[in-house]
Amino acid sequence: MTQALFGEAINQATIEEMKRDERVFIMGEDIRRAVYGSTANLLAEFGEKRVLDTPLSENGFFGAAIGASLVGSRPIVETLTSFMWVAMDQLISQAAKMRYMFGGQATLPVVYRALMMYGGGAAAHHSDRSYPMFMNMPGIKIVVPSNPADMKGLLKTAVRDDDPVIVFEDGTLAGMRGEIPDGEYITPFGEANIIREGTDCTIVAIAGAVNHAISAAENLHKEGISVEVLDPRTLVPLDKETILNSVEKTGRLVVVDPAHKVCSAASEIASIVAQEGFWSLQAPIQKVASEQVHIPFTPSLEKLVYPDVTKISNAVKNTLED
Amino acid sequence: MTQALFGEAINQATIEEMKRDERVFIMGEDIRRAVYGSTANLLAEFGEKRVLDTPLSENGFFGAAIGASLVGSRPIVETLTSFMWVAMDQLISQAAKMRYMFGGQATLPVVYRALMMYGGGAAAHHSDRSYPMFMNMPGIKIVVPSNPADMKGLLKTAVRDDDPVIVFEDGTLAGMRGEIPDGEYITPFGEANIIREGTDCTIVAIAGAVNHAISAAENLHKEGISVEVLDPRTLVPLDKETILNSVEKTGRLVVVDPAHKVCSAASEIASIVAQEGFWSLQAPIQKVASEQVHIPFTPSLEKLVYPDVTKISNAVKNTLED
Amino acid sequence: MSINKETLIMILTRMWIIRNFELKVMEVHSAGEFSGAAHPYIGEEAVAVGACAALRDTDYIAGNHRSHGHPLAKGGSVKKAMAELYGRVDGYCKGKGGSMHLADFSIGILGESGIVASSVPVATGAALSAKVQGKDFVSMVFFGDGASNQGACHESMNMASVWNLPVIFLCENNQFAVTTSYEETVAVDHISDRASAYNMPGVLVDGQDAIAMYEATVAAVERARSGQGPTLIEGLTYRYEEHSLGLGRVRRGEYRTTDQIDQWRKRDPINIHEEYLINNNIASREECDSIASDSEKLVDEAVDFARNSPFPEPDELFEDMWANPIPRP
Amino acid sequence: MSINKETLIMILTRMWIIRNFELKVMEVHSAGEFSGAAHPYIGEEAVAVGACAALRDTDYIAGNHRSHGHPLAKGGSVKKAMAELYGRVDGYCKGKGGSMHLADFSIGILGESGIVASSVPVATGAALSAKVQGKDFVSMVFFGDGASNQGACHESMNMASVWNLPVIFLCENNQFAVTTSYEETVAVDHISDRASAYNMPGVLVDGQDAIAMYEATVAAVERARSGQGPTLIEGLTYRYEEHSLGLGRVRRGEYRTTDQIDQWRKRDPINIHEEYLINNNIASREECDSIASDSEKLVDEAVDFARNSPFPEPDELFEDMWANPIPRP
Ligand SMILES: Cc1ncc(C[n+]2csc(CCOP(=O)(O)OP(=O)(O)O)c2C)c(N)n1
Ligand SMILES: Cc1ncc(C[n+]2csc(CCOP(=O)(O)OP(=O)(O)O)c2C)c(N)n1
Ligand SMILES: [Mg+2]
Ligand SMILES: [Mg+2]
Repeated sequence: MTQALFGEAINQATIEEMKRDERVFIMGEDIRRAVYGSTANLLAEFGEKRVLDTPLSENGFFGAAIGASLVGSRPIVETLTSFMWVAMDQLISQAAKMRYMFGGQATLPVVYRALMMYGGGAAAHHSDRSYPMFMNMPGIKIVVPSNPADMKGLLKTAVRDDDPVIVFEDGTLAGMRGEIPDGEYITPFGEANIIREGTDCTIVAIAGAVNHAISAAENLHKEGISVEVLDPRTLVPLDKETILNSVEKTGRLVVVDPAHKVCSAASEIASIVAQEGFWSLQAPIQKVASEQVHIPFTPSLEKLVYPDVTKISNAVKNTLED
Repeated sequence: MTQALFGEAINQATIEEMKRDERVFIMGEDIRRAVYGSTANLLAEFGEKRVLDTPLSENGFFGAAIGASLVGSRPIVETLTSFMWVAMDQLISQAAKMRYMFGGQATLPVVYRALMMYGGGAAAHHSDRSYPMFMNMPGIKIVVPSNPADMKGLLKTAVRDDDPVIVFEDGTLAGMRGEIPDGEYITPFGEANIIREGTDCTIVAIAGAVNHAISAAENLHKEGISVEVLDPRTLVPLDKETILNSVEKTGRLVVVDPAHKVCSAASEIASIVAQEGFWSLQAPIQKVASEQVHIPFTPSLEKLVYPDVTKISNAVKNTLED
Repeated sequence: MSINKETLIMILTRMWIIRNFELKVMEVHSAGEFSGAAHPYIGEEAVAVGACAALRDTDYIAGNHRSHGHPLAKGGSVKKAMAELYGRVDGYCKGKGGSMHLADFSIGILGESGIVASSVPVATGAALSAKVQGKDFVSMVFFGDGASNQGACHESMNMASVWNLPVIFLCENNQFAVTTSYEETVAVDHISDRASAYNMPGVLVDGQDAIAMYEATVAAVERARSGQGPTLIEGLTYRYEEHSLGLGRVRRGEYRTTDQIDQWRKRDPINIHEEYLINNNIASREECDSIASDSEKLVDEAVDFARNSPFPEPDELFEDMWANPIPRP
Repeated sequence: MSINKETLIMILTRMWIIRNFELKVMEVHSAGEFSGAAHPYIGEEAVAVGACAALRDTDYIAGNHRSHGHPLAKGGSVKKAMAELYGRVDGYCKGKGGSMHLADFSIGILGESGIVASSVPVATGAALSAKVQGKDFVSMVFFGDGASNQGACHESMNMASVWNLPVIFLCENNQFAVTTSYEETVAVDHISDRASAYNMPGVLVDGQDAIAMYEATVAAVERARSGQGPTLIEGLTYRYEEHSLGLGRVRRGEYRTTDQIDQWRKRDPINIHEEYLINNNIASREECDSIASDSEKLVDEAVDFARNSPFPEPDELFEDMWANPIPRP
């Protein structure tokens, strides 16, 4: 076991996978000089051929990664969520759709690492948390790590997976340090993590919201409320069995999602439980997600937007009062 | 009252609004020659200045419409949903976000008319039903007309609205003829249409699925099941009061959505009712939406993807058996 | 440049296959044998056939909505192509793709794309992989005059140039995007003029002359394979038919004259090539005619094949979504 | 070209305002007075100031992430700009936008945009509206060398050219995008060379020389206003500071040399302009110095103003989403 920051976990996974498989290469903006931190030392270790700084042409190089993946490479692309809009056509029309529309001929082992930089005054253009949109479109696996160990294990799985994957890296976790098991550490897709067991209420929390959910659970524990905290870890595939089993046990569900609340991952999970777990429910499902406004720059407003410990605790209490 | 096809309703609304307000102009690909039908006669009536054929540069001209709307014009843009991916940055970063991030200074009276061409062998690249993604991102009003009269009334409202609007035109309704009231006919945003009253189950259906829901309700009526059919007509804003009131009366909800099922409008509506209408519910919410695959070309598979009368009827029966 | 007899004959053969394929498609489509759009390549055969003749099987191509000519030019199976248009299990994509999404990865056909210019970055990426892996294949992408105005072309050409990638940008300038003349939407006289904005050669070629297309492409392929980077080739051509089957509203007279169409028909790529072969004693009239009629037979057989192939069964719906499948949501 | 004294003085004034604004921002940002990114414009002042001096108040501009210089060059309020950076209610956007989203629609500042090249189509659209409405305003958009590789630039320039729109594409080539040299990512020598791909004039200007920027822009504005269409201007310049405040990891030495920075500092746009004024007896050293110190005062007052302005109240969160508000979901 060693301690590592979230970004260090990314860096470790990348280095290990690039060493393991020479078909893996990485491209992005200013990655040689590691502007966002997690590509540190790659250039020195792997050289310019496998560590490519790109022109500011996301649609172009996101698509180039797709093309490269079709013919024997396994590219990793570094970006920010907010820069994905300009590349949306390649992500949707090509990465997501290609395999199916070509009757299974295309295999696309391409990984997009998309940093979500919200929460620190980055304002409307740089604070997107867009995974729900990509959940709506079939064809891309969606990964939302909530701690350094999962970050490492899931990124390694992503690189080895033969399907397109977007890893949404929650920037609010940049300062999070955590244990990472030694040796080869892999986290499978589609297995929710039961972070904390409990009997009164289930919280399903996503990415950066997991830590808030854990804090809320700890606080509530002191008040005698026993909360089970689940982290789905991947949204596509989604481990709905673990969620349904938990709700069967607790009878209550709070879903916490840093994304905008409408058509969010939280909405989806709520709708699944309202259909398939309805008879387990003893109270309304509570959805705690970001307010349906853009991210304001000013800290006095930004902090009101996202799910936080208080909102989560209140939601749990609401569901218990009902 | 006159009879009109769906496309004729679009055409009428466009002509009326362009006559009423000379700030309105329309742009798109091959609209002078009305390749998709609904821009017929505009060139003759309004001339090249107000009826602009564009280069094949959607990000460019979607954005140009935004810029024009900021400085005194009221553009209408014609497109297909599937061509919006290349223009996503302008839609999200500019149309949706601009007003808020500039503290209310920007006013953007721009309308995108996006044809959804699914259901007739258009295959994966031309069959998108992408409104759920735009629901997730605040800032754009989302209109989903289900018949010619609403199409006309809602498009006229859209043109007069000072916010960005996307009108999703359901191509499966191309052959639908319907009554359109004479004279100035306006349909407000945010008012669901109670198409049919009933007491046993509520169906909320979207766009082209509304007709299937009506047929299902008629069939079920013969079997003694009384179904209420609601058409939200706009998804942003969403008239959740009407939905909640209906579920309070019927105790049961089926949501029908031609979009992909995950993080769909159906998921959102289900999650609202599971939270705010929970105590009304007497059975699991049933979601009937498109299967989570791309649209296959072949008719033998394509027809399996979408909600249809049988699936809807079965869902209603399921919810009554529960 | 020398061009051998085998290649010259192959060029004629493939042009005839495409011509007859498209004529047959128009016939069976209007008879309602299958639905969806289909974009005839008639009149433009020399562009794809001449260009693909310069490629190896291990080289890659990607294309667009006007989609039948490219795979057939690269040597794709006529039967599988036709069966795909019919939506049958024996089609290239098991019926899931249809006309606009033909692909045959086994011979380097990375697929046609319905979204205009969308395969340009993809093909550029295949070339990137050649460079990164140190392989010697090249990649070629077909796109139209209309498509040239998409940002994807700009980004890809610039990227290919700064990275010196083995890719050929092949613009099929048939002078119209649906009903809109390229003169109204492209700010320069020739799309190949744009090459200078990317510091690569831009070559304007008579797109009715298969040999000219072949020669220009051979030069570009040599450049690419020897590490000298990308080339932009513009094949100036013309589509004889309407933009697509199934867009009945668009009447011809409204955006181009019968006269113009007739003029272009006089420069028919197959005629031009046959005349060359005959005049240079490479093939006789009879040989040419038998190539034509063989291709007709091939296409007829393909229609039979397609008609007799079954539609996919319902349980095929969820197949082919994932390489590593996941539970259905 | 004749340039009057008033304009020459205004140019100096605005350059000094920007310079001192940015210096102050660096100071208070590193003292933690506000958070978020901020991209200093120091060294590039002549580009925006020279260009904006050629515009009327009724003309429009749009900009990018390097965002303070453009609005101040157009005559924007120093106080409102600073208050916005501080996230206060008296800021341009009531604190909702912050550094990267300054805007003042009342004097034609259509806003800065954090997504690279994203405001290029928007500004093009303002010009389109001028044409459609028959108005005589022009529109100008600032973007960087890095941004020039975005598809949005290609599409907008082509569209502006074929529609003959009154828009000026103003590329601020400061030679780097974050740490990446434009020579590594732009396939041509000069970004202005790309104008030929759009059949518009492309002008390479010394971006350290405000008067040269002014004159080039005056010519472009005249062209635009008289219906002759767009122009691409490239102002070759240099940023003295790091890409942005708050990206501490990026150390200077890694991607450009101290020597290069020093060379460029010797061609300081304010020095160059002051020398011109003094040498041509337009202003004395003392007058220049007092302009500098006045601007410092202005900036200090702006900081006071910002510090004393309140943060938005919680109930402001849901304001400004809609022109015609809708119920909260
Ligand atoms: C991004 C996008 N916009 C619009 C369309 C609709 N569309 C299909 S083909 C076409 C014209 C394309 O013209 P061009 O590139 O010249 O190719 P051609 O059809 O002439 O071969 C259009 C507008 C599309 N498929 N994709
Ligand atoms: C679409 C997009 N990609 C990437 C970024 C991140 N980013 C912000 S500024 C910048 C460099 C821009 O370079 P340039 O256009 O030359 O402007 P400069 O910063 O040099 O003024 C980058 C990569 C972004 N904001 N938007
Ligand atoms: Mg064309
Ligand atoms: Mg720069």
